[in-house]
Amino acid sequence: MTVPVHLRHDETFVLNLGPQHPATHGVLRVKLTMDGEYIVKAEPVLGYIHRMHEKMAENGTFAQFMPNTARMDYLHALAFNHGWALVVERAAGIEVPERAEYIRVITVELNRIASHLLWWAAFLLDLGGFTPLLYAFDDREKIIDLLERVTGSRLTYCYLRFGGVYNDIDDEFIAGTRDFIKRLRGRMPRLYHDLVTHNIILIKRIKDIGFVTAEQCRRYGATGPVARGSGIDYDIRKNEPYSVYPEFDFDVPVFTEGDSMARYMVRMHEMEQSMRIIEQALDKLPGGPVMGKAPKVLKPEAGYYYSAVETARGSLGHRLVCNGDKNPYKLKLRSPTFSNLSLFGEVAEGMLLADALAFMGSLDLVIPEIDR
Amino acid sequence: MGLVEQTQAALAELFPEPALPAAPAGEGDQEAPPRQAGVVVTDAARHGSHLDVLCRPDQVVAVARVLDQDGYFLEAISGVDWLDKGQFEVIYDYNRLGGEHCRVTVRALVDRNEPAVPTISGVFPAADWHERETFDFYGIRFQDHPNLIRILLPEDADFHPLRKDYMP
Amino acid sequence: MGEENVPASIVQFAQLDKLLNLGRANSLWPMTFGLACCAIEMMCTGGSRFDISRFGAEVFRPSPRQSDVMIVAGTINKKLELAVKTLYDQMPEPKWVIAMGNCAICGGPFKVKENYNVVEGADKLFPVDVYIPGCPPRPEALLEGIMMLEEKITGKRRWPRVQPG
Amino acid sequence: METSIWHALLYLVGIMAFAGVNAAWLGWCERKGAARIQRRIGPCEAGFAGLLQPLADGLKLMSKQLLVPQGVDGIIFRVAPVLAMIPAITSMVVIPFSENIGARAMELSVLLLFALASIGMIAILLGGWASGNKYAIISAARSVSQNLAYEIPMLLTVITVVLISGSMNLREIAIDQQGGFWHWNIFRLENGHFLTMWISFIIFFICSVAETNRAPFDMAEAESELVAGFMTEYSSMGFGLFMMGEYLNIVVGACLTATLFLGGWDCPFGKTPGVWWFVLKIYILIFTFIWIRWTYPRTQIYRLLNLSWKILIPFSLVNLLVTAALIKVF
Repeated sequence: MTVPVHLRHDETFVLNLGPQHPATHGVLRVKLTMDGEYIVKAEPVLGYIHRMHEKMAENGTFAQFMPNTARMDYLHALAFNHGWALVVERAAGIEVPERAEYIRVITVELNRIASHLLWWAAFLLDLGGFTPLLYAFDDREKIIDLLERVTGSRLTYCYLRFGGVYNDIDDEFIAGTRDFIKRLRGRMPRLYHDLVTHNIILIKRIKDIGFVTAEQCRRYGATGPVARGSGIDYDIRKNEPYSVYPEFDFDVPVFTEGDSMARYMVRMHEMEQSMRIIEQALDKLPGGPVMGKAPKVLKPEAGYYYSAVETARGSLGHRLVCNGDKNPYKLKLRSPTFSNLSLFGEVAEGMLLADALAFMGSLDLVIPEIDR
Repeated sequence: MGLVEQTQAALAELFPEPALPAAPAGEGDQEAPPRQAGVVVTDAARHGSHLDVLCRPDQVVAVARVLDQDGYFLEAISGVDWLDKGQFEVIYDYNRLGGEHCRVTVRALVDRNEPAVPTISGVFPAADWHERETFDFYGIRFQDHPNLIRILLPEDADFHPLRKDYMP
Repeated sequence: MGEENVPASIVQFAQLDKLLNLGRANSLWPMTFGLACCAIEMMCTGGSRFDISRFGAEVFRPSPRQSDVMIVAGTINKKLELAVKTLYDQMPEPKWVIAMGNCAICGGPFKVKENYNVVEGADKLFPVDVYIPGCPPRPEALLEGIMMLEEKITGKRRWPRVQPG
Repeated sequence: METSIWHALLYLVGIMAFAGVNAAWLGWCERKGAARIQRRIGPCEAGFAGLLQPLADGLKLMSKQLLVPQGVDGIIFRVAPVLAMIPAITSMVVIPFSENIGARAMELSVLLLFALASIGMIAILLGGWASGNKYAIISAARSVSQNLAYEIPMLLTVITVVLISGSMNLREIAIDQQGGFWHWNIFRLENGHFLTMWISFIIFFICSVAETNRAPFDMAEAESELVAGFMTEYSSMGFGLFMMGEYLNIVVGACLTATLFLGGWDCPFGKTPGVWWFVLKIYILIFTFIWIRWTYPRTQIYRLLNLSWKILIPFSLVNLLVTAALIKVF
């Protein structure tokens, strides 16, 4: 509900929501032209954590770029691994065994829940509530332990290989995942919904704040929970199925209001859907090898390749151009938050500073993914 | 697939002369005779995109407007530096937001010495930042772009990092 | 006896200095300065499982004026270099720097021959007291880093050092 | 109560000790309370169960460099933290701790308390404005509008208490409530006051939370929006004084609520009144402050002001009229 107010455009001052600011969760600078506490013009300035991923892709071989993918969006690193593995497997024509595909889906969905938990914690930290962070981290640590057993690292996973996965999952991982899901399902209604979602202060804080229309999403290219919060039923796992997602039945939560509350509810329901996918994947887990045969040095055929993967923040695209030798000729990473943030300037006009920060929190930004 | 044919038809009238039936798409452009501007259906399972449109730089805005009417959204703009051919290439990726899936890749080749491509940020505001980034990395000037300055590199940087001949 | 080298300050508050150092060691207030992946591990350290507040370091002050330790958690690149230097200068005097993660130590995974934008190491900008290797380092490593900083301030180690292997 | 020099000196030292100990160890209670709410161990390394933690914080804050940044209004910048501290301590003069423990029982002590509270508000305004930092100015403007908006309902509810006990002197108010909790102002059984008094208690408690800038109304020092609010430019002891001022305001708010509504030093069963009952009530109220802070997110500034102007003030006016009518009737 942007307060309808006549903004005096002459007496404004420029406030730097500077590179170092508790609410930007990283180094995003937003140049705000303010009139009192109302924002007249907001212009994000990027590039404070630009780490040359695309230049490194061109100078390293295909396999050497896998660790880089995890350092772009470290909250959903496995989806980035998955996107990179997918585009290279398409280009080089490598087969992935059935079991490896299932393990990929299980670990990616677990990582998605961990990413949504951390978004939920950071979003409520922006709104002033400090305690939910600790409870969300409590659950997230359980997922990190599970994934650490299998992948070896806590945050920046480098678990996928072209043609399969690094190592197999054992029964203890499966048992651990099952009772994690039971535990989170038990806590979700009581702790996450009753204590926080139905809290009147939170509802007042994010309801009717930051309206994003479907047309705006289309013109700015916003995808993921931001688009699904504005009524666009677009989830790459359903619209452009890849890996073994067609074998699971899960539905895509879509809300039509388009305000921060809608985006909040989309992500909360997505956690539930991810748990459904994991359970079905664990039930139908086939046997067999986890690593297909892939040539040591990959020389994919020259041409233009594109793969899109659904990360927690939206559609991650890899535009790969190969010219036949062992390292990629050109790799463009279409990062979802880059487009989601581009509509911040238009939506945040006329909002209060506190509401604009609540809106930015609901966009779920990871800055190194924007700056690449 | 109704949508792919329908989009192909929509784009076809932009290119009066029939597109050269190139050999199965995807293999290197160098061997095949340089393709005429036109629309070619590509195998989506392997290349990810259904339609591959090669067009001259000045047709880029017209293609964008056609796709905008059909309800596509701009997914990404990437630049490619073909050093040996002395050309830059700008790749526009369009995709459907919801509903039936169809991805269109529009490619435009530009001379390397004075690269200039008309901007499509009028049609798709998403292109604003993507074009600034392509300018930042390759130095491709996008004509009458509202605010063509660097986006990721420090403002006073004087080099274009992703050019093949650049080494710090 | 030979001549005695007079310590720099004329009056030496030996005991008072020890007490002040003990006070400073026990209440290191870090500045929220998370840049990239290491920031998430820093938040995990603040969480319930690895609880940094046991050492009195849980007050993450947003403003540089009120913080003692600057934990550089992430990559510093050329566009941010000036901001990081200003933040360091804004901190009041007894201040320390913990370089958390390989990026802050030496540029880490981005120290490649075609590196045009990453500052290779925080110690190129200001003196660093404790280096914590890892990409990202585990929360226990950050706690060990804080204990190492406390040992540097007070000279005594709080818990027995864990012998590797 | 004859006011000999020894009496004054004794109470001066007593109040300073009470204020100092409370300001420091309230920080410890807050961190331990927050830790318990968040299922973790609070500071437990410094001394037994972290009890020396406030000492460590105090020593560190005192020994840090006091930065006065350039382009700052020098005098006001230095005066503001002290000004935030003075009203909190001086308002402890009139608080009746027990039958015979009470520094000075003045006639208009309630009025004095509210005059001092507004000085605290001015201190925050001066601190925010003088530090020349854009965030501090926004936070100072917010805190003034907030404190102003919440002082009016607070005063109106205090008038209902003064109407009942007939005097503005805190000691008389406390004495009037002696003898068991049915005599306390909150459940006043005589002439039907119990109908409205619990409303004024709730309004008074909300206003005291808002007056001390505590969540969910911590607009001034909104950590995630305004960096550190009006305290952004203050380094060591400047920031220390502001923090101690805030904690002492909480203690004064708790003492005021206990005296006005919960019957000062009176024992709930009317038998053994004494200062320990008063201290127990204070710390129960302080724990509620801490409890509220770590459970609720922050509201928006316009909702906060709407709450006061459109809801609390009309309610307290109606409450005042009903109490006056009840007194007239019985």
